Amino acid sequence: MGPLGLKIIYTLITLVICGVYGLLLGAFMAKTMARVQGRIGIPLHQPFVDIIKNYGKRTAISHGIMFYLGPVFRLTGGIGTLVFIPVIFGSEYFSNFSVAGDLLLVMYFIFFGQLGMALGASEGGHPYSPIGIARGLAQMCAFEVPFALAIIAIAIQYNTFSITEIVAAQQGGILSWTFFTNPFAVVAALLAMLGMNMYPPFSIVLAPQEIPIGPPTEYHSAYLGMLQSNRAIFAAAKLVLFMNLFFGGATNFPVLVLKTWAIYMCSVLVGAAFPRFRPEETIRFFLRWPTVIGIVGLLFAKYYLI
Amino acid sequence: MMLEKLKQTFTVTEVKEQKKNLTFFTVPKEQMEMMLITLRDHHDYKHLSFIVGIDMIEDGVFKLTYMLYNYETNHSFGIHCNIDREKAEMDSFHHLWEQVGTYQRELREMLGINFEGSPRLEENLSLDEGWDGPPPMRRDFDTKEYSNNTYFQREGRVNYDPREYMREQLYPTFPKTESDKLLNGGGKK
Amino acid sequence: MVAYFQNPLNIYITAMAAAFLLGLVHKLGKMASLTLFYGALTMMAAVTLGSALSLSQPLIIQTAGFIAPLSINLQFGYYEAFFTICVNIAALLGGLYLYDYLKDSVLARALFLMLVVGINGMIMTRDLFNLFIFIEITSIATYGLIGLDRNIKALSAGFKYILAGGMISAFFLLGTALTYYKTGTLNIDQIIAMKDVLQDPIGLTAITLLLTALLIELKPFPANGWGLDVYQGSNAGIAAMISVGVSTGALFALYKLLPLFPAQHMGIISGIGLATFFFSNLMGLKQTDAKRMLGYSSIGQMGLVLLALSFFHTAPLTMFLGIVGGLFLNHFLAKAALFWIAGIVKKDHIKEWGILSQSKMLTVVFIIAVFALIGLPPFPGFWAKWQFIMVLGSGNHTFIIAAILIGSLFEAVYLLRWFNYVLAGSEEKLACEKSKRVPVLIFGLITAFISALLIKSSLGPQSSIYFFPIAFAVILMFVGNFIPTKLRALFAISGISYLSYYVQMNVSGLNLIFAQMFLWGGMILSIATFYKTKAKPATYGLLFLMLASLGGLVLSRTTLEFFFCWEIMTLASYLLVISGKNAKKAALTYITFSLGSAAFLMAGFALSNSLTLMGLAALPSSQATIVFTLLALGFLIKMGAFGVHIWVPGAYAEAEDDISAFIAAILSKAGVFGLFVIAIYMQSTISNSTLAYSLGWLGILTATFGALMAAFQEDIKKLLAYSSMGQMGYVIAAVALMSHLGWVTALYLSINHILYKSLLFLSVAGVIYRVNTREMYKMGGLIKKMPISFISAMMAIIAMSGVPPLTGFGGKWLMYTALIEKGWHLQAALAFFASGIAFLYMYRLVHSIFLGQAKPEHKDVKEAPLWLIIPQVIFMGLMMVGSTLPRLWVEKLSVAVGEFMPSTLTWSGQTATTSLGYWNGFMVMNIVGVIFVIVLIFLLLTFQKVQKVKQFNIVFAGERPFTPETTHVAYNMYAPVQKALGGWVKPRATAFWDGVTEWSHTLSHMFAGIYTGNGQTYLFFILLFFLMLNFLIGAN
Amino acid sequence: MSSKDLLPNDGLSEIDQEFFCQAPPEYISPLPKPIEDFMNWARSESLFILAFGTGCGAIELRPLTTSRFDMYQYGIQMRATPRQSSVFIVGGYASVKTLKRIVRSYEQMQGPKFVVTLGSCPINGGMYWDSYNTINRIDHYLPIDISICGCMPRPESILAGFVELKKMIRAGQCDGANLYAKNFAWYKANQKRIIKDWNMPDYNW
Repeated sequence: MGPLGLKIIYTLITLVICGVYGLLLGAFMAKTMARVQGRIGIPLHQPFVDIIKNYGKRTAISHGIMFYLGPVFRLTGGIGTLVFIPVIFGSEYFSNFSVAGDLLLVMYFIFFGQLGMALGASEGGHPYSPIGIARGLAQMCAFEVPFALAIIAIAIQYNTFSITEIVAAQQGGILSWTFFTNPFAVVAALLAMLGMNMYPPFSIVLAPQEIPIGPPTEYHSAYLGMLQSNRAIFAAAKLVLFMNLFFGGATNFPVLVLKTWAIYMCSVLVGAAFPRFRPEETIRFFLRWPTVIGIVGLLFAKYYLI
Repeated sequence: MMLEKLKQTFTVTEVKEQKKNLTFFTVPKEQMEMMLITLRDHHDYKHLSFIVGIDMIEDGVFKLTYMLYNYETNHSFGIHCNIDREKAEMDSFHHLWEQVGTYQRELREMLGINFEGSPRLEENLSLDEGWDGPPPMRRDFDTKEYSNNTYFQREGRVNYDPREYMREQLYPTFPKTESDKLLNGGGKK
Repeated sequence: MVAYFQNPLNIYITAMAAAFLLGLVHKLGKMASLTLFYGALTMMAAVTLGSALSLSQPLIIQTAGFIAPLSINLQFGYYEAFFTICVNIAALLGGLYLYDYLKDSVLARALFLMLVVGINGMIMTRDLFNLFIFIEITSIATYGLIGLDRNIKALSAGFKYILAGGMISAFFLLGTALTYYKTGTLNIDQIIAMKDVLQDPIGLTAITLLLTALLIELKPFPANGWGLDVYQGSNAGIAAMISVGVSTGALFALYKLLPLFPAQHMGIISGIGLATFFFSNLMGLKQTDAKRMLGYSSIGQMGLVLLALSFFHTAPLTMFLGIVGGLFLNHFLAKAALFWIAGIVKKDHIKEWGILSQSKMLTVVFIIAVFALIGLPPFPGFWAKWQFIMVLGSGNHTFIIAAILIGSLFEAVYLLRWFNYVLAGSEEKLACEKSKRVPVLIFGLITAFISALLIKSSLGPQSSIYFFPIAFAVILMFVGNFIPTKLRALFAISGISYLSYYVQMNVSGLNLIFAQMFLWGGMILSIATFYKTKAKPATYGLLFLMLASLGGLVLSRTTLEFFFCWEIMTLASYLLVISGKNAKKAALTYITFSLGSAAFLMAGFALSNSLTLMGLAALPSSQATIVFTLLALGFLIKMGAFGVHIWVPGAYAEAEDDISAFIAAILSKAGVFGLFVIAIYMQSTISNSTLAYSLGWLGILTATFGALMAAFQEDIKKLLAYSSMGQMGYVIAAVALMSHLGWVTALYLSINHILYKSLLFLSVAGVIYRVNTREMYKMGGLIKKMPISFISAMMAIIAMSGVPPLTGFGGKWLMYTALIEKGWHLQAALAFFASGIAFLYMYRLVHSIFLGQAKPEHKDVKEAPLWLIIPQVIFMGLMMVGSTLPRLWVEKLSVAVGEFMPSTLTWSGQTATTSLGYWNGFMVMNIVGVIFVIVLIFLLLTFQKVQKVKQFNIVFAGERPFTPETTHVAYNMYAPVQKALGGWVKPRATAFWDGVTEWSHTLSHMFAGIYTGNGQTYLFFILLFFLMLNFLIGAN
Repeated sequence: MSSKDLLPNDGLSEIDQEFFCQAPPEYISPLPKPIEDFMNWARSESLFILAFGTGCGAIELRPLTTSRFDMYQYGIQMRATPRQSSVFIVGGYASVKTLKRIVRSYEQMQGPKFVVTLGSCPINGGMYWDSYNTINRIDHYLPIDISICGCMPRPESILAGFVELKKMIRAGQCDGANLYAKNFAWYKANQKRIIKDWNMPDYNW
């Protein structure tokens, strides 16, 4: 049981915590939506039951090897993303495997699962899958712009791509968070996050009323269980990433929960209040104001913060 | 006015002014096409609202009604045309209005009227899972018998004649013969 | 007897005697007469050669014991020898060619002999009046020959020639008279010696008159309408004699009289030559009549020779022969061959020239002639033009350089368009007599021989490196018909492997890396070419030639070597592209842009004034900026940068499928190499300059728009073409960074691009081979039939998109780090956008081809041929190694770049660290692998039963799908993106270049409108030309 | 199952046969008792309804998603694709045309799956009992787990029905998928008797 073994165990713990947390967040999101609509909403354990049920389905079909591997890619992508992010600042073991690469690795590893899932869903042969994926990709390359601008602003500000160092630079009081030092970049990134989380008004990928339900139309049973697990872990990973980059990271789990919950509420509340965009509208949206804000953030970092 | 004019050329019978803006009349089958063309092209009845067919089994005919509408005067003509029930055939007018094809398909499907040359005539609209009985809207088609033979009836169903049932429920003491008399006579003056 | 052959006078005696005897011998019989005629021509050629070989010093001959002008006064020096050899050989072969024409008419034979005598005389005589006589003899013989053709066109042409000839004679006689009046002598040498006497108005008028006469004989713009009609209307054999014979005489006569011309006015001659060259070629653009087009080309080429003459008439012999002689020889050989071929084809409209392709040999000569005229290596024109432009560059004649290069481009366009029609083929049978074919072939062989000599002599001691590959390629091309395809491929591959061994022995550092990219990549890709059961005979020769020229590029030290290899590469790749099925139009665009690129390079090298690449480093900064801009433009065109990318889709898409892989993976790196070369040598000037900054933006824009356009393609190869353009954009930006990390990025991206573009193109080649379409929406569901091709395509897109753990991420990581390190932040953001867009087309590619619904017509499709799979497996293996152990090669790149600037990339274990971040590819690969396996095992354990289903077993709203075509979402897949961003990719660049084409053709038509076909107009122009010349000389 | 027991798939043309899977559904035995019980609990607490409104009863389902009835609190939710759904609701009368789609959608759902019928029409034909085009007893075509009667049943009764269904699932009484697999030939024969133009594979996956 060397340090590597210990690290693996801690990573597993992180995974479990983040998975559970992510599922709870999902339930919380649904509950909030329900309350906005005047309903009681699902019980908080509902996502857990759903996952168990999906894993417990008796039959499944497969359209081919890529279809079979699609959810595997997806979940690998989700877990990998989390594994490459240091979750708790200052903790050797909860920094997971962030030694393997910096922020750029995380940003590109996000695509790993999406790409694999896209290919798998495509092999399903259902026409809605490619339509949904095409929408998703289009939206992705649009929201990547403000997000990339924000990331670059951070890289300028802290002169590093290492997430640990970025968090370290934000220590020492609430005012040293990026949120306060470069609010433009953070706003751009949060707007991008709305697209990333795919809640309304950016839910054009799943869009149950238009292309029920997009890419995962053919996925079911344990495949669906994996996609749901990934959704939880991946959401947690993204939130932790945002927290690390913009909100000073966390030195322990309660702080982590508090901060990520707050970040999550942004997209939940926006999602509860807006109807859905059309695909071309979301592209235009992200390339308009969020991009402008992002550029302002970048220039602010470049000419004011340095 | 216009009707007078039409009467000079066509055998227009059974004229009935239903409402201010709706007039029915009957023309023979062979004059139908000219009638429609004349109304459409010379009298501005550009819109064919619908075609309906009625199985007049007592008279041995199918009564087809072509409803034409004039946008300018807000007036409709319902043109009846009786065709022989035994030899149920009618000219197709899809060349006058393209949408007529659909009505004709429906009439073929439900009443078994043949419209020679109408597009996609043999394709069923609502019976497209296959149908081997007689046209279901003909009045000599017994749907109950068909249903009994085709679908699984659940045992134990009891059927009532609604009129008898209501009478027994509401007026159990009233003599049956009297009530029949009243009810049957009630409709006539 | 030997003495007979050593006296040039015998040319005249033989000709005269033969002409005289012809009438008598004719009575003896036709055979005897013909024997005499051809005997005489042979003797004349032999005498010329003999005299030239025995020449030790210029020979002055006075005949008949009288002094000139009563006798004939001749001079036979080196210059005369060169031109008379040309003329007399052309005369012999031309006579042979005209056998049909001459055999029935003794008069024609006599006239032909007169013509030859006249031209010889024009070259050799040193007496002004003699010259007049010879001009007259030539003219009369020419009218006679043209007029013997009894058709209206020829007669009218002959009449126009008489009109012009009359004017020429009149001018010349007047000039002679005035000169004699001023100087009292008719001997040219004496007149030259007394040229100060001629500096008064009368003298100047005399000179102007003489020059006008000779210039008009050379058909200068605009007084050349009659010449065009003559070229068009007369028999091809005679037109050839006019084009190469009469023009030679006039040219040399002019050369003799040039010293008379006031040196300060030499610019006028240059101007006339340049205008003639430029405008004839411009007007040639719109021509559709083959002989008239050749006429434009002839006139243009003579204009160029005239321009060269005005610069070098006093130059030493080697330079004179190198430039003026080279240009002349080029024109001479090519034009004679082309006119003769025109006579064989007997088709006026170039559209009907497909018939030529039935004779392989003639087509080859045609190609040689056309390429020679365009000035491609290794033909004589290339070397002459290079030297000429270099001299012009050192004199800073920017305007002339530009005009020459643009004019050449026009010429290339119309000649190659013609070439396209030839390649189109035809059903009609080509009738060709031996007597006509032999001269053409001999000229072809002479051209090839001279070209070979020129390679050896022009490239100096290193020439064998360049000579042998070309010879090998040529042999491979010509034996192509006789040995089986596979054997040819083997030869080519072994040739490349030897070459790669040789090149690697001789280069190091960055050049070594590029050599490996070019040659190793080429070698692996060559395996794929085996998949075709029948390749075109020349394919392997050209393929070898292309790779060899890339190898040569890496080896080259001097600018000439570099440019030579560059042009050979262009030539080979053009011929490879054009061998595709519908590639003609695309190939024309490709070669036009490539020649444009070459023109920029030539201009850049010329203005740099440096003979070696190393010399580029020593330029002062203002000059360096211009040189860098020009050279960079040249390379950027070749890389398909934004704005000049419009050749990219056509060339990539229409080339044969395996060739496309070469073009995309290997050839596009030539531009990268070029960019690196100039960036390295001009590092001090360029780094941190606006130029580099703009170049960076250009690169990023190229990446963005390449990706966007790729996303909207239906044609799979066009998609890949635009994708290549986009990827090259990143490389351009990375080179422009001028930092250590930037250059490492550029190299990394280039190598990576070879890996994944090869994979994609080969995979796609297999798919196209099996399904016979390039439209993606017509495919689908091929994963089950072609699993290996799918895996290869999938790995390629994962790598290209930059998703870890494959190699692509390294490229992205390096690129963003480099961009941000340099402070190019907005560029980095745009690059993010571009790489996001790249996902669109990559997904589309894999989905539309391999996933989704399979079509019933592809039911029996099999996996791609083994020969396509093998290189893919090799590349996949390389990619996996490269992904797992990035240090293995990134460190090498880093060291190679480290020669030029300090390294900023440090390593500890497998972790690469920069000033901004860190990356451990080995660890990433392992973590991802472990997680993937665990998740997969978990999934396998969870299922109780999995039923494998087929493609229509999908949820379809309770219905069943009826046709795969309507169920497969592939056509216009990104409609929403098109709606949102479609406005960005309206084909503006295409519209711009279409506009350029449109305008140049309109101009061409407009200018050509001055030639009304009316003799009076032509006379008016001649008069106008004289007045203009007179005014110009007088005005100064 | 040997190949001669397979249904002939003669509703499809030869080309179409290539495109559809020919395997029949199979009986899947339950997991060991404690695990199966736990899974049954999960299944009962997570009912995914296929959002397929067959007939007039579909209109009574919609109120369930609103704030007044809010079925989400009982672990019931709508799904747009049969692949992910576990509950099929036959919402009222089923015409021959609808039945075809019902059958295909039902067979595409992954087991265990449950069928709920609303109203009297699926039970005995209801007011359309003598119609030439409306089937009378849905249970001859699909295995039904629970029928909620009424014309139409109010949302409250539907909720009550669901509660009942959950009890049955927990008790392990709902094994419709296996029933269907076992009696596949009988169900299929009944379906084909009225859907004359079959035009579908015999085994819908």
